[in-house]
Amino acid sequence: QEAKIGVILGFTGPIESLTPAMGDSAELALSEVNDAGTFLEGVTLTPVRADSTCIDSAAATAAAERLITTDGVLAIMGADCSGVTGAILSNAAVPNGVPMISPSATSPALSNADDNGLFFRTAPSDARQGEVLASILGERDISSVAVTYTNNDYGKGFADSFAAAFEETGGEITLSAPHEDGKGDYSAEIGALASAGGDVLVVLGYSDQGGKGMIQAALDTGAFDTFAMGDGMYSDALLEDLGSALEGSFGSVPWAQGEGTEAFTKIATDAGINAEGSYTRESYDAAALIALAMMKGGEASSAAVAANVMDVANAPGEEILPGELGKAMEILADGGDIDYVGATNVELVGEGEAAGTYRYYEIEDGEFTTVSFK
Amino acid sequence: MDFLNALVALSNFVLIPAIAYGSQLALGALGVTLIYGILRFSNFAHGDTMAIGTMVTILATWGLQAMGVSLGPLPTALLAIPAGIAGAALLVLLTDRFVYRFYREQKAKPVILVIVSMGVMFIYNGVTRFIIGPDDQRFADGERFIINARQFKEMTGLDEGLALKSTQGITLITAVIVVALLFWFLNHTRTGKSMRAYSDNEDLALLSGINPERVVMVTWLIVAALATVAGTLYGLDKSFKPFTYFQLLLPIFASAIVGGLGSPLGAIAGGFIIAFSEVGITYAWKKVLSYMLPESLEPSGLVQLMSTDYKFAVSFVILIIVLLFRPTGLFKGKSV
Amino acid sequence: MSSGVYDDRGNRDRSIANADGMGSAMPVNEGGKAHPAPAGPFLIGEAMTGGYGRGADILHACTIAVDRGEIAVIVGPNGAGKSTAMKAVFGMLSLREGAVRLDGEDITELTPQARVRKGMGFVPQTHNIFTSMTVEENLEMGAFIRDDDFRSTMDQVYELFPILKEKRRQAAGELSGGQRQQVAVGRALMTQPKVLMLDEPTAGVSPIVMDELFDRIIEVARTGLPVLMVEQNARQALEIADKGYVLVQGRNAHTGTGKELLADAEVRRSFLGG
Amino acid sequence: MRTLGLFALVAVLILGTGFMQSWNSALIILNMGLVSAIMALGVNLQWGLAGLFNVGVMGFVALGGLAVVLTSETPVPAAWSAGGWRVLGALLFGLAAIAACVAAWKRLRRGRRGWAVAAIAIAGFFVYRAILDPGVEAVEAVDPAATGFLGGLGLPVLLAWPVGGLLAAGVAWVIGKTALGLRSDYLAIATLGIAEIIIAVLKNEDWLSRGVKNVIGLPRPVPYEIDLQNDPGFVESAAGLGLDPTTASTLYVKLGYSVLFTVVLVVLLVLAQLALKSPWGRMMRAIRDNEEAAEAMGKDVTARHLQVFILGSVLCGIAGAMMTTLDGQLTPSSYQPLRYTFLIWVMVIVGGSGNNLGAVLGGFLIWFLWVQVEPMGQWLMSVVTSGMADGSAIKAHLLGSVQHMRLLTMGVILLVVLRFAPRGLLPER
Amino acid sequence: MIRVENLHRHFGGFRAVDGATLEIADGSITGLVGPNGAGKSTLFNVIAGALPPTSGTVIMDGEDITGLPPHTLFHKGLLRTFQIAHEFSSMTCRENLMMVPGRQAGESLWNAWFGRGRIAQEEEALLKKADEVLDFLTISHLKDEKAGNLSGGQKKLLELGRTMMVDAKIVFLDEVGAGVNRTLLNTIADTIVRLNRERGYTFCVIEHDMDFIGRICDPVIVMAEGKKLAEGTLDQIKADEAVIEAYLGTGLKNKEAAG
Ligand SMILES: Nc1ncnc2c1ncn2[C@@H]1O[C@H](COP(=O)(O)OP(=O)(O)OP(=O)(O)O)[C@@H](O)[C@H]1O
Ligand SMILES: Nc1ncnc2c1ncn2[C@@H]1O[C@H](COP(=O)(O)OP(=O)(O)OP(=O)(O)O)[C@@H](O)[C@H]1O
Ligand SMILES: [Mg+2]
Ligand SMILES: [Mg+2]
Repeated sequence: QEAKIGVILGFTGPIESLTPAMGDSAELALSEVNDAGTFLEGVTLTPVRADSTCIDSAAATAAAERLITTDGVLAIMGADCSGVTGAILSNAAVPNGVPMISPSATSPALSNADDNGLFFRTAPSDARQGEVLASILGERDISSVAVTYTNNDYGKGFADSFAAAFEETGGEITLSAPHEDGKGDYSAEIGALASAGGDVLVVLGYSDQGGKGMIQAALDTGAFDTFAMGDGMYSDALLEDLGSALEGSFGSVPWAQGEGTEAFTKIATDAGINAEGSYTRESYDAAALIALAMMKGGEASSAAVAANVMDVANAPGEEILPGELGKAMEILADGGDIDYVGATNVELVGEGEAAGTYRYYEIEDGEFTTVSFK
Repeated sequence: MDFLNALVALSNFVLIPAIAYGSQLALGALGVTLIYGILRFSNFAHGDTMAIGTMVTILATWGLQAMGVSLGPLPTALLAIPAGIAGAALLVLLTDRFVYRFYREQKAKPVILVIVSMGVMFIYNGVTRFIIGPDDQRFADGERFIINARQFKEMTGLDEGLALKSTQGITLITAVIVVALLFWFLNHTRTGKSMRAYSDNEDLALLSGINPERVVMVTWLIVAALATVAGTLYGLDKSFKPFTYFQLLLPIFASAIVGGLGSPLGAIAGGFIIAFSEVGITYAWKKVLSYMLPESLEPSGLVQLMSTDYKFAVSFVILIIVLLFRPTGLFKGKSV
Repeated sequence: MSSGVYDDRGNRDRSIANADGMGSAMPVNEGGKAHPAPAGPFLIGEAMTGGYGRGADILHACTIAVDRGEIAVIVGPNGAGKSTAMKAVFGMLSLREGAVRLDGEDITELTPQARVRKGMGFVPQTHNIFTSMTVEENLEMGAFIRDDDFRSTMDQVYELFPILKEKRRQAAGELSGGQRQQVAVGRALMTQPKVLMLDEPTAGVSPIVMDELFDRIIEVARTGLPVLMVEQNARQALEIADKGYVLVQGRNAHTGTGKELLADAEVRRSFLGG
Repeated sequence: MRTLGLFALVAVLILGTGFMQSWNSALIILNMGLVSAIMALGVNLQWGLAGLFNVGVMGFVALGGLAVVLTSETPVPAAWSAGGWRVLGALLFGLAAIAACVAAWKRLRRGRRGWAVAAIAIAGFFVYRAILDPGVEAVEAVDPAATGFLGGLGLPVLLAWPVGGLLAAGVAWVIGKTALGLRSDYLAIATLGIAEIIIAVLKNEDWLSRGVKNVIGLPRPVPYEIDLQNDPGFVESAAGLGLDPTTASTLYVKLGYSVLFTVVLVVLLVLAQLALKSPWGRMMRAIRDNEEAAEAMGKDVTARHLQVFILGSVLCGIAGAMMTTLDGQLTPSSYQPLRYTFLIWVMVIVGGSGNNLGAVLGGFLIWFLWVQVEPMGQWLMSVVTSGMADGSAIKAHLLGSVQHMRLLTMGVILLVVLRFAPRGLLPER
Repeated sequence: MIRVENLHRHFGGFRAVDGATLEIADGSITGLVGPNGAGKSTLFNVIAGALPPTSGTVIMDGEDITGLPPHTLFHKGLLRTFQIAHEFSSMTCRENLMMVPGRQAGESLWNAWFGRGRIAQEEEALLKKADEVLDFLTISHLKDEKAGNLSGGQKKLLELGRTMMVDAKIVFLDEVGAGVNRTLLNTIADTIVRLNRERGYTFCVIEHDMDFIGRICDPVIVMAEGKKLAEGTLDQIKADEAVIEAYLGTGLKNKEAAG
């Protein structure tokens, strides 16, 4: 018997370079469940991929509709960008009663969406991280910064919450300039930001998109040499590419304290997936949650997922790390309770959103070194 | 001193980046304009041709790097460009043979070719992603800077730094050389003149004994070379990602149109106009002004005409204004 | 003219599509060879049948020929297919039947550019100069196929049309109608052709220039170069013609010496305006 | 005949989707097909009928989307009291300043007017910013995570469709006034630019429509599936038809949209056909054939171009509003030229420019392909790789790239269609 | 009817029309001749509103019409044909004629949608008129042929026919004869004369064919280098030394030798 899970990500379009790893990572969780062999008496989870395009709501909706009504997926791991996620949610998922767990739609607006209890996300809403980043700057006694954010709901929401928190602590934002992803030239933005000045440049973007381009341009012109970075900027590739220039820069990233992430890094690396990529961890967790919720509900159905996600994600119960899904199955089969920790220390609050813990890191000797957890 | 500081700040953040970006756009626009002039359609696949040329260059660069070849302070990619050009040329020639030629022989109207080129764009796009994937690829090596901001400050004792990347230098030099070569070729060689003749009047070119297929082939070869060079320079200066090349199409077209489609000089001017208006209008003049003005007059705000959100929009407004005042285009193109 | 199947219905947008100077000819395709075919006149298009693209036949077994030192003139009503016949001889459209022979060779399958190399020069009825190029470049393009030094030929052309020497640095598109015609003829002469074909060289040209042009043509013909031309100024043309063809609806209606045709009352009435 | 056949083919494709995949998928394709057909009809009016080249379709579509937010969202009173009136005042001032510029340009004599206008424009711009900025800041500060904008008028969403048309008409009028009748390049640049500007405004003016934070959960003209599923009467009648309530409700809602959209399309198509087959259409064809001669025959070419340009843009605006209503949300960053300008162009050209039915056909067909090339690409890849050994690197690479086959497949199909029907599937007679 | 006063039209530094002053009398068929590049077509274009003048005035029936757009002039009764025929090529001959009359009710979209009855009546009248004109021009067998498929001369006839669809006051003809078969040209000449006699049109005709000019024109104006050089009957013109030198020439020099 087969239970299909939709994996809807923007395989083409502006974040196409992130999505393959995200998809692989989600499928890694599913195959881990399958390999355990204990899932619902021989039901096999089959991922079905579809392209959300990240930007074309109509095409994304059509793709989701196809997955739901043709392929008969029971739950959706996705979508990625907040815009298409909202469209799929209200036009395909809610009407058909199919739950969605998005690994990367971080828009605060989705918290208020009319989701009928079907929408969850493993990425924290941006509202919280703004506060975290502001407090980090406070710790470092930095009072004047320039901000650049990627011009989408993630970046904008993040920048808003950061600005609110930072100004509350008495900090000054000299200029908050958005940048578009998928462009190559950021001279204009850097020119304006440099003129505005500031001790550090706060970069709230993606590490393989405009965020990197902005840092590159800032370094090239000597406009800034220290950067404070949001979660989207956390990646090894960035370190590798920019090398020593990033020395002394710092940032925050949602992080499971210790074990969970390490465990994930290990199994992901074994499977040939870049564990450090943006949202790969969240993707793994999203897929894992779907499987666990089904197991908990005792049947491979949409309703089981919707009803049990919160339950398996949160305490009480035994803590489950990546790579321990098989163990979780056994516990659940025996009627036990689990608290899925996963790669990102999943804790769903409110209507099913990740609460998120954050790691405050600094780049020293070409490595991310943890300063503290928040 | 203050004046020098102001000048340096302006050069660092406006002049140098705009010149480099302008050269890259100009090289791209030259390719578009050549196809428009000689093959008579707006080639939407040009951005992706650039991507493919660059992709081959990158693969060759990796090969060279693996073999331990290097150009010292210069990027190895410069050595690999010929391979990229060859790859792009092969591809466009094949495309021409199997796609465009049919419509040319049928005397299809240019608009059909435009839509066909969109189809080709989709295909190139798929091919690039298929071969090299959608990710960011870095292939620059060698010295990154001719002079960086810190060195400059130390050298001159000024408060403002001036950075000049080697890729910017290379871009500008290459652009000048390529443009000069192209002009010389079009205006002084037999083949170049035959291309202009063909562009002017196809039937009469035939009557003068010019072989149209040869003209077409040479055009594609030049376009492939221009696209590869432009794409590689762009990739060296920023980084290579297929999607950005697709996005580059819009400013490239804007450059070509504002300069007067079909006019090579216009393409160059257009590239610089777009680049300067993108970078210049949204520049916050605070820094420059605070150096220039006495302290009492120092601006409190940023003195930014428009926020950078509108950089692309602003450049378009400028284009429209330019066209309103120069109704024949900057350099009279093929337009009526 | 109905312009083929792929018409874009009059859309004249220049930013996306550049129809300027787009050819309308459907030239003979690459690949053909010339075959020896001795005897017959210097240039002959024999029993030509064909039309544009996949459209209906416009020429029906039409024959035109010219021999060394002769001037042959084609006349006929508008739309008779005179220009089409000229183009067919030059390989600008494929023949469905018939053959074209030049100097003892069958050249039916040659491309137009190959025919230029065989020594044919043609001045079409319209669009007969490169408007964006200077007068001198126009002449250079005429000599495109020549590898030798064509300076002296150019001097000869300038001698023939002195006004062109004055204007040689000017874009040809800025010239007046008559001057353009001179450039067009000059361009054809630069090829050093073995045969010269002219399609209505005097249309829209003032009387004084027309006389001048006819003078030149006679001069040229006297050097032994055969001249084949289409004319609507038929009476003047037939007066200097050695041979005249009247085409009607793509068919040879009357053929004779210029004098004969001029003397034929019916031809006069129907085609020469009485 | 050919027309009938091709429309039948489209019907078969959509019905086939219904049988092979699901009726929900089929209806979704149908609905967006209807919207696309209206957009294509608009572009066809401009290009096919008048030879006007509009590469700013995206902008007009986005304006339609904006109209939905402005008409149907509930107003945010807190935002209005915080700074809404100030913003409105600033906008009015801006308009007045532009009017003053235009008036000055017309009244003043040549030599000095350039400077005068520039002076008015620059001074006006700074005053405008001075009035606007504080208002904007205040509005955007009102609960930015949830609102932070002025909201709309709270009117029924169906009203947004004509409003979308009106907004588009207004912008088209401005473009037409500056760009039409001049060199045709202007139109390309002006439309390309204005589309980018509209998107930039939508993305960055948060007070207007929340910018990139998106407005979601827009009102609908049809009932919600959930309500239907909870309505015993509905569940009963669904059961009567042998359908489970979920499927029945989703189908019901989609059918509702289909009916609404079909009505709009049919009305617009009939109007377009009537216009085409009247002396007006004859005049437009004459203008398209030869502007100079039409002008000499007493036709005011510029005015007619303006008229048809506005008409076409109105259609795009209406379609844009319909699409946003269907999506239920406005997401400015989803407006991309590739999808909303070039794809519409492909529809028009493949369908057959100059022929309204052709444009409609192109709209349906290309949309169908745009959605279905993804499974087609996957299928293609699985066929290609079926012969290869399991676990081979090439096979893995091919299967890994399967998502990229989507655009490639689209390209191939486009080339094939244009190869065999270079004037479009339903060419103008 | 038309008075042109000190008209200038320059292209950059080049003076295509350089202070031309001339008058076209009511009811006349005035010929306009002159060497190539004399500025005749440019003058036409300025009068007909296709080009703005650099300076000078054009007066029609006592009214200053300088710089008015062509479509306004059309409604004032000033019509023109083009040196190169400007037919509406994808429309039938009939449609080519039917589109001409101004202010048709059916040209407003509102009527096209909601006033079908009125349009139908109007169309019927137009159709009748168009058929009459086609008959008059002896091309009624081509009425359903696409104008693009006509031969050069037929296109010129159609151009002329358009001027007959409305009651024109003055018609400008630019080289109707160039490239037209001489027999057909005679028909055209007869038509012009008939229109002039029967309908009272005033004509101004550019032509290089002296036979044609001689057949219909009185007076003839000669232009050279953007100015009026001479005016008079054809015979007077033919005798004018300056005109002979600039324009007419003295005939073929080589004819005998060639013959
Ligand atoms: N490119 C073309 N495509 C299709 N039909 C054409 C084309 N060119 C000419 N024709 C048609 O071929 C026929 C003959 O045209 P052609 O130009 O040979 O006439 P012609 O005798 O030179 O007339 P004219 O004296 O007016 O120049 C005409 O009916 C014309 O409509
Ligand atoms: N757009 C233009 N730009 C520059 N020069 C022009 C332009 N139009 C016309 N001219 C020049 O103006 C002069 C007059 O041209 P015009 O067409 O009026 O001559 P014409 O008397 O009609 O000659 P023809 O008998 O050959 O038709 C010519 O020398 C021509 O080169
Ligand atoms: Mg001819
Ligand atoms: Mg003229």
